[in-house]
Amino acid sequence: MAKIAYYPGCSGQSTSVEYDLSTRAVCRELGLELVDLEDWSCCGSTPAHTVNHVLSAALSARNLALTEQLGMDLVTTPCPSCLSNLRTAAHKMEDADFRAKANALLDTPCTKQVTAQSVLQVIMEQVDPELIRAKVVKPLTGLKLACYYGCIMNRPPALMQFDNHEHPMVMDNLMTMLGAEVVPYPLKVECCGASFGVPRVDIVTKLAGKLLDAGRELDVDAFVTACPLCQMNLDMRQGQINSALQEKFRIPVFYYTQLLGYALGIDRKELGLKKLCVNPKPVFNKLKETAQAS
Amino acid sequence: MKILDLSAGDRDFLAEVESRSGQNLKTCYQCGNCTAGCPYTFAYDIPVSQVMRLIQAGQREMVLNSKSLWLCASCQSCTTRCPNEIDVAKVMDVCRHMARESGCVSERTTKLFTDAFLQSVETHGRAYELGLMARYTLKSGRFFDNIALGPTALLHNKLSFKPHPIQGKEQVARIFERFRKGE
Amino acid sequence: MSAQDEQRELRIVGFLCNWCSYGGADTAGVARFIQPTDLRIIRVPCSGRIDPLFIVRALLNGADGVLVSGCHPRDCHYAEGNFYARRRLEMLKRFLPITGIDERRFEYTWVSASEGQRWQHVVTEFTRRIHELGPAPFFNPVSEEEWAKLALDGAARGASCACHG
Amino acid sequence: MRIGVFICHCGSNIAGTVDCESVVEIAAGFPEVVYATDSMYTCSEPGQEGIITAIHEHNLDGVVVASCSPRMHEPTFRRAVERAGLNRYMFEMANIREHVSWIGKDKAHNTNKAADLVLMAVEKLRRNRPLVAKSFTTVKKVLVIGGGVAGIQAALDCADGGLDVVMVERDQSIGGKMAKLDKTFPTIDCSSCVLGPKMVDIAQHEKISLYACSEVESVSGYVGNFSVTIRRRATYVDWTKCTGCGVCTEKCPSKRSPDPFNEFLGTTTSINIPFPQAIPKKAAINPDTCMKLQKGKCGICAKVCPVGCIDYEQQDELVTVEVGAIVVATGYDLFDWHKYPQYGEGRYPDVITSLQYERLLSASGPTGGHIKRPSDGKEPKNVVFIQCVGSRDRSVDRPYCSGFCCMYTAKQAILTKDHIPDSQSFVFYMDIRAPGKGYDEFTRRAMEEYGAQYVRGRVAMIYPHGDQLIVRGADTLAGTQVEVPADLVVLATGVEASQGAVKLGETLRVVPDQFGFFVESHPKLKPVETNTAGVYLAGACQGPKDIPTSVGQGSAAAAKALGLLSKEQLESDPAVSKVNVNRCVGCQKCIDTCPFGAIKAVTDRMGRLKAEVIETVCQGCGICTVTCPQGAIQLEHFTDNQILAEVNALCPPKMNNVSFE
Ligand SMILES: Cc1cc2nc3c(=O)[nH]c(=O)nc-3n(C[C@H](O)[C@H](O)[C@H](O)COP(=O)(O)OP(=O)(O)OC[C@H]3O[C@@H](n4cnc5c(N)ncnc54)[C@H](O)[C@@H]3O)c2cc1C
Ligand SMILES: Cc1cc2nc3c(=O)[nH]c(=O)nc-3n(C[C@H](O)[C@H](O)[C@H](O)COP(=O)(O)OP(=O)(O)OC[C@H]3O[C@@H](n4cnc5c(N)ncnc54)[C@H](O)[C@@H]3O)c2cc1C
Ligand code: SF4
Ligand code: SF4
Ligand code: SF4
Ligand code: SF4
Ligand code: SF4
Ligand code: SF4
Ligand code: SF4
Ligand code: SF4
Repeated sequence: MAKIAYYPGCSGQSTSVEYDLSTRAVCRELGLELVDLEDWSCCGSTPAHTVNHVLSAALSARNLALTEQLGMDLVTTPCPSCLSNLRTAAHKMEDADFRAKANALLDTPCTKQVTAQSVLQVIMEQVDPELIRAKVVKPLTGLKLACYYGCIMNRPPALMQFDNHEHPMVMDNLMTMLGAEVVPYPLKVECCGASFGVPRVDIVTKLAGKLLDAGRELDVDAFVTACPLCQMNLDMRQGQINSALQEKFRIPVFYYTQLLGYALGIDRKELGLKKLCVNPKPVFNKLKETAQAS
Repeated sequence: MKILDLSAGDRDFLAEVESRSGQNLKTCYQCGNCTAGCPYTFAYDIPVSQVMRLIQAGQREMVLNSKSLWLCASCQSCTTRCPNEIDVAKVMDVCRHMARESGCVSERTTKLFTDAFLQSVETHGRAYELGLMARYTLKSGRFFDNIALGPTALLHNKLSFKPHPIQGKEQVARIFERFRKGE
Repeated sequence: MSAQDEQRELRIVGFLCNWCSYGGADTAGVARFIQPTDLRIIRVPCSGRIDPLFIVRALLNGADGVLVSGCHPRDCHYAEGNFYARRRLEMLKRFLPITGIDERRFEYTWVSASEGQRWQHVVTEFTRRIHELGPAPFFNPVSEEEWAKLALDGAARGASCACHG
Repeated sequence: MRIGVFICHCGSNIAGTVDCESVVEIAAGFPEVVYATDSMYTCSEPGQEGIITAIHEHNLDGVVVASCSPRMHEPTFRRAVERAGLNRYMFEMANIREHVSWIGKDKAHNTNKAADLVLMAVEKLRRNRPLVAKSFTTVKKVLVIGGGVAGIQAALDCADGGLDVVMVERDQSIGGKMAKLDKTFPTIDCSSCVLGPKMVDIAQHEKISLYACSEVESVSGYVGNFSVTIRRRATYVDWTKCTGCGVCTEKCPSKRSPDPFNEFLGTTTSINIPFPQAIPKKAAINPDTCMKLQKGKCGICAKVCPVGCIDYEQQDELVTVEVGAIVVATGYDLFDWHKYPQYGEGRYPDVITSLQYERLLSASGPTGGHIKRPSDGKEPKNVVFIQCVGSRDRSVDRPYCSGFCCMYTAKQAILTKDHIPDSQSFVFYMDIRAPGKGYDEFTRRAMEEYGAQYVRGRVAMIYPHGDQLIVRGADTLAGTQVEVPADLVVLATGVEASQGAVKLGETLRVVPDQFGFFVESHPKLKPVETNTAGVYLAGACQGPKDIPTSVGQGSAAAAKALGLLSKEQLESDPAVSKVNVNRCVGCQKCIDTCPFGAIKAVTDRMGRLKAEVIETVCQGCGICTVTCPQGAIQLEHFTDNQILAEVNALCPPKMNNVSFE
């Protein structure tokens, strides 16, 4: 089994436990051994870099240093926001002066060049697609999905260096591989409102509402996401959006790992499906119907 | 509307933003592509392209007092599409740093949230969401904004009642400590 | 008159290609871009015409500095003359220290016919550098003759000398 | 040698900061100087007369003028000394204005420097020798490469002026981009109505031979005597027989061949005549799609052709022609807008290029002149134009302005309203560049009379919504973001160097700039000349140009070619390289390095290999001189001795007690 350092990120312990759970389950099933960074700390998320770039880099670099201590040079995380911070820190620390400044804030300096990648990238690049195809036991046939990537998974392209930055396709391809019908969702990289859910609910309801609307327009059964913040804004806040915009959205919003895990036949409990706020039951009912019909 | 005396523009401001962001802002030719793509334009008081313009014109006060700085989500759409390859999001970030440093806070709630978040990280080593929400709610006085979410989140076991402190939380606290000392 | 003006002039020789840099120096003149007066310019058709031997000769003869300037890399009037020039001059720069000549006394650059401002900058900077280095040290006549021979030999050997590739 | 020195005051231009009298005094003491004087304006008529008189009176055989830059007046003074009976190469100039009086304030330093420069000139002059230009005859024939409107104009002007013309066109028909246009700004007259007759003239002019489906393979020789090899691509049709009747194209069963003439908006048959007014009007087979050539099945065209001119076995053919001058008119291509992923990379069929839109507007286009959008054939109501796509954008390495897209966008907005009166056009622009006669009025009309809504700002993204496209841009004048639901989006894609321009440039020794546009000899004073004598530029191959300017340049290039070849004989510049056969060891290094192929290997009487310079080809760069390990090949007028004499004048070897000479 390929061993890879794993950084779950704070949200993986609260608002997106199901993402963390399903990621671990799926990776195990696909032969990727995730080695948790012992005693990892918060990457600082958006707040840190809006305050200071050295502080932000240091918070991330503590985790890069932990990766280094494991003797590894690649750390993977499910969360695009953590990813963006880890990659930015790693990139900035290519500059010796900057590295010295960031290290000066740390107890244990980060001396090596460590890179970060999303779990999605690792799965897409390190797992043989044939293996995935072969392992599908419950295809997603009959499901109509919109893949929503969020704003920072692939941007800015020079930093992220993965997939097309205006029109990413990897999740689309993965879902198609699992048998689902993927609609050409036009707002794949539009921002969902990010962390403004707390200080400015009005902003999030407007932006996330627009995203849900575009999905409804295309008559999708569900959204697929890869970001805890996106998922939360679309799922947990769907009720809030409905009352703010006088709408009646009821569209389940999955993490791609949940649907992948389902197709691979992983036990539902391990996928944390119960944690979803918009009840995904209609989706699974539909899947059952198509399965029975064929 | 405020009338600008261009000759009184603060050239040092432009120079400072340029050196702190590493961007050459003189290349901005006001095409508006950043504003065109910015999802937050509807909430801004000054659209991002005009922020760039005002920096060029050395309008320190107008820029640092702009609400837009606090509403930028760092979504990178501007940076990704600028025809002059300006890292616009970074410029917004740098202006926000400068605003903070000079005590200009035109979006109090955003700042409070940021502070609460970092406070939480400093205390526990990780973000403790329920705790930070509580702290934010107390400080901002905005009890009702997200109250509706409480039941939804708790019902689905989304928020944990206990923080997840880490062993190395002192190490993290020291990062903040050293940072403040260095400032 | 300032102290700078009164300062003793040093001997700086410039080799400029006719099409670009000589024109650039003209443009600087037309625009009245004031420059130090130490430099004297020798006009050649192309930077590719500049034999490293000329430069070595000037330096051995006691020039305090030599400045070469040609067209920008893709701009050469003769298609690729400056490309040859660049290769030869790069070799020369490496060869100079072996002869005991401070390689900072020699510089090559690219200035186009429209870049008067750039020319002014180049001349001013180079002259400042030479003044910092001071007058070239006097050569021991004996070893100098040897060096002159060596340099000329180098030119003659051609085949093995990369300057003449 | 008896040398005379003339120091010019240039009014106060020089005399203001140089003590001219002192310079005269010092110069009088230089070796072999027998006469030195100063003069108020040396280039003026009395000034020149002064030189001539002095040459006669003092029996001078060499002259130095210390004045302005030789780039300014060297030709003037060379003519003057020639009038006095001297060889024009027995003259040297010292630049004491641009390089001395105008850039230094210290009169003492300046005077000293001026004297040094005069000494250098004297020392060089002492080693000059008279050079005599060789004359040679020329071929009275011109090659025009590229049959767009610029090339057509150049060819017709040359032919009308009495020269034979060979036109080489890469495509199947001449006409270039203009043949694809519907109407043209600023007059909105029909493009094919003005261009068509000129194309016919090309076909019918007795002095013009046209090679379509052809490219220039190689060029050798020099001004007045180029030898050009042309590759004629196989068309599988014998064009000497084809009448252009079109029977074959009607019957060809392979109807899915790409249609470049219609900018790939539709498909066409494998055997095809690109458009009704094509010149030459001949059929050609696309070998990539023809079933006979691909799979050996079909052969219908051969059966139906009434004159039996189909030849499936035809091969490329090489033709060699001798010409005296070459006009390059290879035009431009359009930027590949797929580099902008935010505009859909081709996923949305209703996002098209400006040139595709011209085909939709054109009555002879794939929709018969009805604007139908590609996705569903519906007539669009909201049409959005986006300017500067692939222009003025560093992020895609296209920092320059494409020059004419502002104008054609205004034209297309006007034509849209003409075609669909209840339509609304929106034009996203950054600046409007309309500097020609009647141009600004034209763009104003698009806004004022035709109601096109101009929006100042770029477009960040386009995405589908229902059967429309949402165009999200900025209106920087209103200071906010804007959205337009569009039925059709037309991109004013920028201008790029034509494909293969860099390679053609190598063949012709014409330098392309960093974007592939050919570099003119002087940006203001020699706009259609190149640095290779006898090769001229016309049209958009030199940089973005609209039709009037392209045509103007076509005529200008023709005038240059006519002027060149109107002389019975040409003179070559004698300041070229020369081989000393006694020293030459035949190593051929010079042959390898000469960028102009001006040196050839010859064997002497003893059968030994020697280098020989072809005087008329040599451009006088001196690269060979530096290359030669034997010092055998010397550039006349800039020999090693002459340049070293200048070095020695500046840094006398005696300074170090060593003498080299
Ligand atoms: C959408 C659009 C609308 C326009 N509308 C107008 C308008 O209304 N008014 C106006 O003034 N201008 C207009 N223009 C500009 C106009 O197209 C150009 O000014 C004009 O075509 C330039 O002519 P040209 O002969 O230099 O180049 P081209 O038209 O590009 O002709 C070049 C020719 O050379 C051939 N060629 C290229 N390479 C080779 C080679 N290696 N060997 C042999 N042949 C070669 C090509 O096949 C082509 O036939 C428009 C342009 C566009 C894109
Ligand atoms: C302030 C300014 C700055 C400029 N800078 C630039 C620049 O930097 N670069 C650039 O490319 N262009 C520049 N231009 C434009 C430039 O001046 C013109 O492009 C150029 O001068 C046009 O040349 P011309 O020969 O057509 O006309 P003109 O220069 O006007 O020459 C016309 C000549 O005809 C003579 N004449 C007029 N009527 C008669 C008559 N009836 N009989 C006999 N003789 C007559 C006039 O006396 C004159 O000598 C500038 C213009 C201005 C005003
Ligand atoms: S996109 Fe870039 S050039 Fe355009 S206005 Fe914004 S910062 Fe300026
Ligand atoms: S990074 Fe900020 S300014 Fe730029 S587009 Fe996103 S929200 Fe707007
Ligand atoms: S020769 Fe030159 S320097 Fe002398 S008057 Fe004429 S322009 Fe002036
Ligand atoms: S049928 Fe024959 S003659 Fe007629 S166009 Fe075709 S090839 Fe030419
Ligand atoms: S042989 Fe080829 S070109 Fe001729 S009719 Fe058949 S498919 Fe068409
Ligand atoms: S001509 Fe107009 S549309 Fe074209 S590149 Fe220039 S400014 Fe842009
Ligand atoms: S490089 Fe010199 S020696 Fe060699 S062939 Fe040429 S001229 Fe003769
Ligand atoms: S000087 Fe020499 S290298 Fe230059 S063109 Fe003439 S022969 Fe060729």
